[in-house]
Amino acid sequence: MVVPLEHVIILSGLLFSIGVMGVLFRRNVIIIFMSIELMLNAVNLALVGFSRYHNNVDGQVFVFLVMTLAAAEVSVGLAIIVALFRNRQTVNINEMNLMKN
Amino acid sequence: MIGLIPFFPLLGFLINGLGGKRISERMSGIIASVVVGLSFIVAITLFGEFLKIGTPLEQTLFTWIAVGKFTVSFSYVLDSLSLVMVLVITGVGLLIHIFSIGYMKGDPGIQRYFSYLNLFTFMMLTLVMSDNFLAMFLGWEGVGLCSYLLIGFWFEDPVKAAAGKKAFIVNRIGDFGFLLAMFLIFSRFGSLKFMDVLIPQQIAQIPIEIVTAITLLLFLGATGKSAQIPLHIWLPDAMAGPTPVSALIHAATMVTAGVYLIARCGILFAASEITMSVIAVIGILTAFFAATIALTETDIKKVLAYSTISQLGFMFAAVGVGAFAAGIFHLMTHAFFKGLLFLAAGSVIHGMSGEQNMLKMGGLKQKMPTTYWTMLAGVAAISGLPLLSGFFSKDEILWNVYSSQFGGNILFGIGLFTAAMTAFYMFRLFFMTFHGDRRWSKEVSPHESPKIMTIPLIMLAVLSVVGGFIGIPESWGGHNFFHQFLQKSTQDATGYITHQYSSGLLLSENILMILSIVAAIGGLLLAYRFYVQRPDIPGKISKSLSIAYKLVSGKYFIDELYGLLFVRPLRNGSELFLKKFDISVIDGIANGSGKVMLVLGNKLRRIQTGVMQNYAAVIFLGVISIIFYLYLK
Amino acid sequence: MTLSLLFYIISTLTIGSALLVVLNRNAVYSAVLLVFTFFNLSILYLLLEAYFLAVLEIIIYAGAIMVLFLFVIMLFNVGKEQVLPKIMSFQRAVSLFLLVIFFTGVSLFTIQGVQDLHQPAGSASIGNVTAIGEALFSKYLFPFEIASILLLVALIGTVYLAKRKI
Amino acid sequence: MDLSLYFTRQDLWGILPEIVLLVGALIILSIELFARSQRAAMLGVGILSLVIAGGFASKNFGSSFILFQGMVTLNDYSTFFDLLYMTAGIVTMVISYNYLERKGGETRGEYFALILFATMGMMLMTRGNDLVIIFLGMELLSLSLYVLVGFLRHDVFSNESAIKYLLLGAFATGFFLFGAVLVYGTTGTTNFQHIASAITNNEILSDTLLSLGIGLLLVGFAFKVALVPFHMWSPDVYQGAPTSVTAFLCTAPKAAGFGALLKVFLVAFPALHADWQDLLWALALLTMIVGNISALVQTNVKRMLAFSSVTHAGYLCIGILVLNEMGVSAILFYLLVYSVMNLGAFGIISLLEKEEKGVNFKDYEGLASKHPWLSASLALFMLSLAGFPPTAGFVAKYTLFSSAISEGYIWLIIIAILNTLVSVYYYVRLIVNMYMRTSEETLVPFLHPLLSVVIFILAISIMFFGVLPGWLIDTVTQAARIYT
Repeated sequence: MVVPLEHVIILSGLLFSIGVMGVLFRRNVIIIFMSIELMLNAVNLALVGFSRYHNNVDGQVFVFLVMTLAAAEVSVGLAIIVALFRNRQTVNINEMNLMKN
Repeated sequence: MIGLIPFFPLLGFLINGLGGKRISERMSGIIASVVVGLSFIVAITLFGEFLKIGTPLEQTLFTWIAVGKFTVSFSYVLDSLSLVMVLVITGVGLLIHIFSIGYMKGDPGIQRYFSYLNLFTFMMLTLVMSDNFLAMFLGWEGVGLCSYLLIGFWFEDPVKAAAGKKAFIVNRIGDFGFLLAMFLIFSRFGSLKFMDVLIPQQIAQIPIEIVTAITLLLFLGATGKSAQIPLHIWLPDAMAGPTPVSALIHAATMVTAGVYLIARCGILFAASEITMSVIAVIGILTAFFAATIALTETDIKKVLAYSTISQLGFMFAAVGVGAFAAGIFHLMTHAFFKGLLFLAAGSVIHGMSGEQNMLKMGGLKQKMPTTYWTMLAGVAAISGLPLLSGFFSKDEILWNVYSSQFGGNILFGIGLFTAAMTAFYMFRLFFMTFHGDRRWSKEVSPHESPKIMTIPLIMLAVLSVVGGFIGIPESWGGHNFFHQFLQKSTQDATGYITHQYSSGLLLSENILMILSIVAAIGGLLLAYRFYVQRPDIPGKISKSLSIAYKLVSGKYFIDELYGLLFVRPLRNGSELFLKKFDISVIDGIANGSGKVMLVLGNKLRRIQTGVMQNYAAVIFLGVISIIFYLYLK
Repeated sequence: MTLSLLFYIISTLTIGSALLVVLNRNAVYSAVLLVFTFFNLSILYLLLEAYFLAVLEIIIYAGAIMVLFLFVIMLFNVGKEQVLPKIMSFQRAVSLFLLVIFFTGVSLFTIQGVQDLHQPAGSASIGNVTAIGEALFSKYLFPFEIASILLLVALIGTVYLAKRKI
Repeated sequence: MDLSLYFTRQDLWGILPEIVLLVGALIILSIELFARSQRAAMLGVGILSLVIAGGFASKNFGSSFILFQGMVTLNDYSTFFDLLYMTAGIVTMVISYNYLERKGGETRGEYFALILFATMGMMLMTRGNDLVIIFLGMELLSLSLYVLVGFLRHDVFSNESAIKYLLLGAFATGFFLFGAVLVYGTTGTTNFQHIASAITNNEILSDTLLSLGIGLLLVGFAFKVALVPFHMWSPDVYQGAPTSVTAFLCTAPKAAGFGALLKVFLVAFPALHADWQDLLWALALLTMIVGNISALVQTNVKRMLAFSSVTHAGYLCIGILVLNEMGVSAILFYLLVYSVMNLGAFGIISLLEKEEKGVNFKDYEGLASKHPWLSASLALFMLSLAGFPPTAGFVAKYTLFSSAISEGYIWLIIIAILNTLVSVYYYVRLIVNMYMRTSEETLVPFLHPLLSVVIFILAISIMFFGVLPGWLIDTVTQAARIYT
């Protein structure tokens, strides 16, 4: 392995945190969604690291499945965003608060 | 066979409940009464059988809950204690059902009314006949629910609906105690069957603190259901329901469930001296304070409501000092005369077209002779006039309070004083209603109630008069049948309590009896003076004579003195204690905690902004908390 | 050694571009920067000897998913986000604080448990197509099939929700 | 490589219910290809496939299998949940029959197909014996639900709740995945048994990372079952989703979440359960209290029921805290009863709903006098939710609480009981509105015979399991015994 495992994990943690930051900071639904993709990629990175460390393929298959999920989620998510945009003409998350207490 | 007793009212409930408007008004009343009557007949038959065999009758219907080793079966048991209760519930219940046919005539929701009434009877029977705490709790909750439904029966009136809600909330506080006690019993005894729990050897193995906790929690449940301080506040408000409901639920049966609970678990309660003392003191205090409130109340049903609280206090005092049989005896006689009083009051209200204020009554004697005479029997009985039912039972309680180790002179003194007050305010009610000027307005034309209402009155009046003879005190050389009958159910409990019947007492039972007769008659005379003689005298006196004479004649003086020394401070004290305490503390806890909840709810509401990002932030906060938790570990 | 140096350089680029994805206001820039991040990640996969995944990363993420994103962005024609009155609102400050805690926590947990873990040995064969293919069609046969159903559901859902007239 | 080793006849028989559901979904989608608006046919195929799948699933009662090399386990535990989901699925389909039309939408094949896919996902969650399967099942479920929640595509509320659910769900999935990765990374495997043996043999990379991993997994599950503070999505989503979907959303997926969470704790981390006691305790406490207090101030019945279901999740969390045979069986019992109650309640609400009316407390005034049977059923569901004897809700609460008491969690139970007392307020409020208020204008239910039968059966079973819970308790105890 080129670098110690903990470096990979910390890198993944950092990337994950940046993804979370995007979710918490951005107002544009599409970008929030991209940030979630960033989080998933961070997870994948950790998986690859662990897989390499344990020298077993399970982790990489897991990554494969996570990618599948990401693709599926993105398509459904964007479809919902499209449906919403048709009705409301906005992608600003702050304006999506019809339902609240 | 035993199962039939609760089955019939359930059947009646189903018929009336599901039939709805398809059943005619008349028919629904008949169905409801017949099913209760059938239960009563079965109960009588079983009573005979029980006397022959002498051992409790049991019937297991099915296994209710079975988890691992823990099983609760749904079974009914009839021992002497539950038999007394069953006879009272079905007997008095039957009369009240019949009375309702007349009273509720023409009400659009009469089918609903009778279905609730039958459901109530079923639940109450389940409560007293079940052989375990869990099924008892079913009945306990069930009667609460029916009570709630019946109080709010005339729901168009928001005040009445609110009264129902109050009753409901307060009862839930009591239920909390019951439930928790049940869980504690289960975790300590491993069973919820009375047979397994109420064994002296078993109880002796449990730490006394736990027993005290269990019994105090059960007592909390009992105070809620039986309207004892501090959970008494719902009962006066509960009078918003139809009067027969007040008679059945809020006088004769449901409110006595607390007394029954304690008597049923007598062995458990007797094991904890603390609990017993608490019960005795709370009981006497409730009796006393409720009586003082009743002194000046002008709403006829409110007087009866406070009187009920007061009499329940007596019952609690009785079971609190270990006189379980005496408590149940008073429960029974009380069911007779309080049921009667409520029905008679109902008859008056019916005749007065819904008027409940006694200031607008008076002089009804000629208009409603049957009601007059039956009510007189009830008033005399509750006041404890000699040889009437209330006399024997109340006297027995006072004697036990005096002689028991949990009682004492002070409690006895308060009790005796309360007995005098009882006679006073009951006769006050009686005189204000039936004697004196006719204070009702022109539009009202008081009339005697129809036969269907007066016949139950007469029967209850007979019971109120003679009902006490089954428990003639032994000091009269009598043979206290009731005591002996209940012995099986209560002897184990009384075994715990060492009565000091013989030694070290100043007064004998007979002397106490004379004292209580004096108290009763004193109260009666006082009431007579104030409310029958006085009204025409004060006017004349004040016109023609000097102040000195007033003092000498004593009329005003006594009145003023009464007002100054007796009523006002007492009333103020009681108001402070009961009503203000109600509003500030109990209502405070009931409503206030509700308000706090609502305020909290509104605070929480603000977090729910509808913006997805805030939610994500909260989720993230949760994640951080978990990380913190892990880090601290 | 050079490889590990490369790893750190690419890591820095990844972090930098990811931060820019999150922080710049223009949605199109974000999307392009995200593609760049995925390229970097793909190189990291290569360095970790996950060859198949490195290719997949480019094909799926950069090739398919990001195109979808860009397409939607173009469709809506959403340009810059409206500028908020305060760049650092209270909520953002708190969020940033929480993020720092989160990252510190994860790092601390990692460092506490794992110290200088290399796994020099081992054949690099786990990362190639054969190994993954075999795993997918043997041990992971069932999950693989479920993944196909997942895509079917996504297909159904997307068509239903996004199509103008159905 | 011999593929037949990895895909045996037994495997095929085991996943037959899933295959049936898949085929059913495809048939429904194809019906639409040939003829539009064949609502009855689609409903029929949907229900039929659920029934057939249920039949195949219930054949497994009493036996247990390990399929796909330990990926999936079939036993009474999983079968219990299978049948629970299928029941929920059938009821949901029935109550959806013409609901969407009333809300200005269209009942289409996708709707029924997605319910079948969601059912499949949930089945995988409790059948799965591997983090990968749990993950895939959860995502299959979530994806279907995202679409179902947003199924009224022209309704802004439906859109909005879909987007909220999707973003927050994906966000939570991120944490769940990160947790799963850390568990995989520290133990080197995703199989539950292997994880458990790695932990007991102390062959893990790092204790701290493992616990972080479990913590993040917990976040994922907590989101799914709506434990405080991961519950924020539920009221908004429940409110905005079509009510028929809400009925589904608040019952079966919650059961699946709890089922999977329980299984993870029981099979993969039994040795570590003790470490999580305090956290679960706090979660249970917080969830009960916050859910309850929030429910008090709601004016929308769907939101009230959303918070009520949060509260119930809090009670269920107590069972996870206990985690012995009694506790687990109590959870299973509770989940079933909870599902029946909520399906009934939401079912009735959905058939009373019309355009804007039917979801506020006020709308229910005077309902009892016009529709006594419907009101009585709704009142029964409310009383059961509040935990009144002799309804099943009482037995469920009772068994759950007594399992906790016997493990010594007395304070938690005191608070739980206080909470149930408070909760009575908002449940009875609906009853009061129906029975004790009058209104000139009452709601008009859209009843069709099938729906009436279903609601009647739900109401009867609430009474039945309250009075004679013995059979069900035996079943759940048997199911709970598998892992405890």
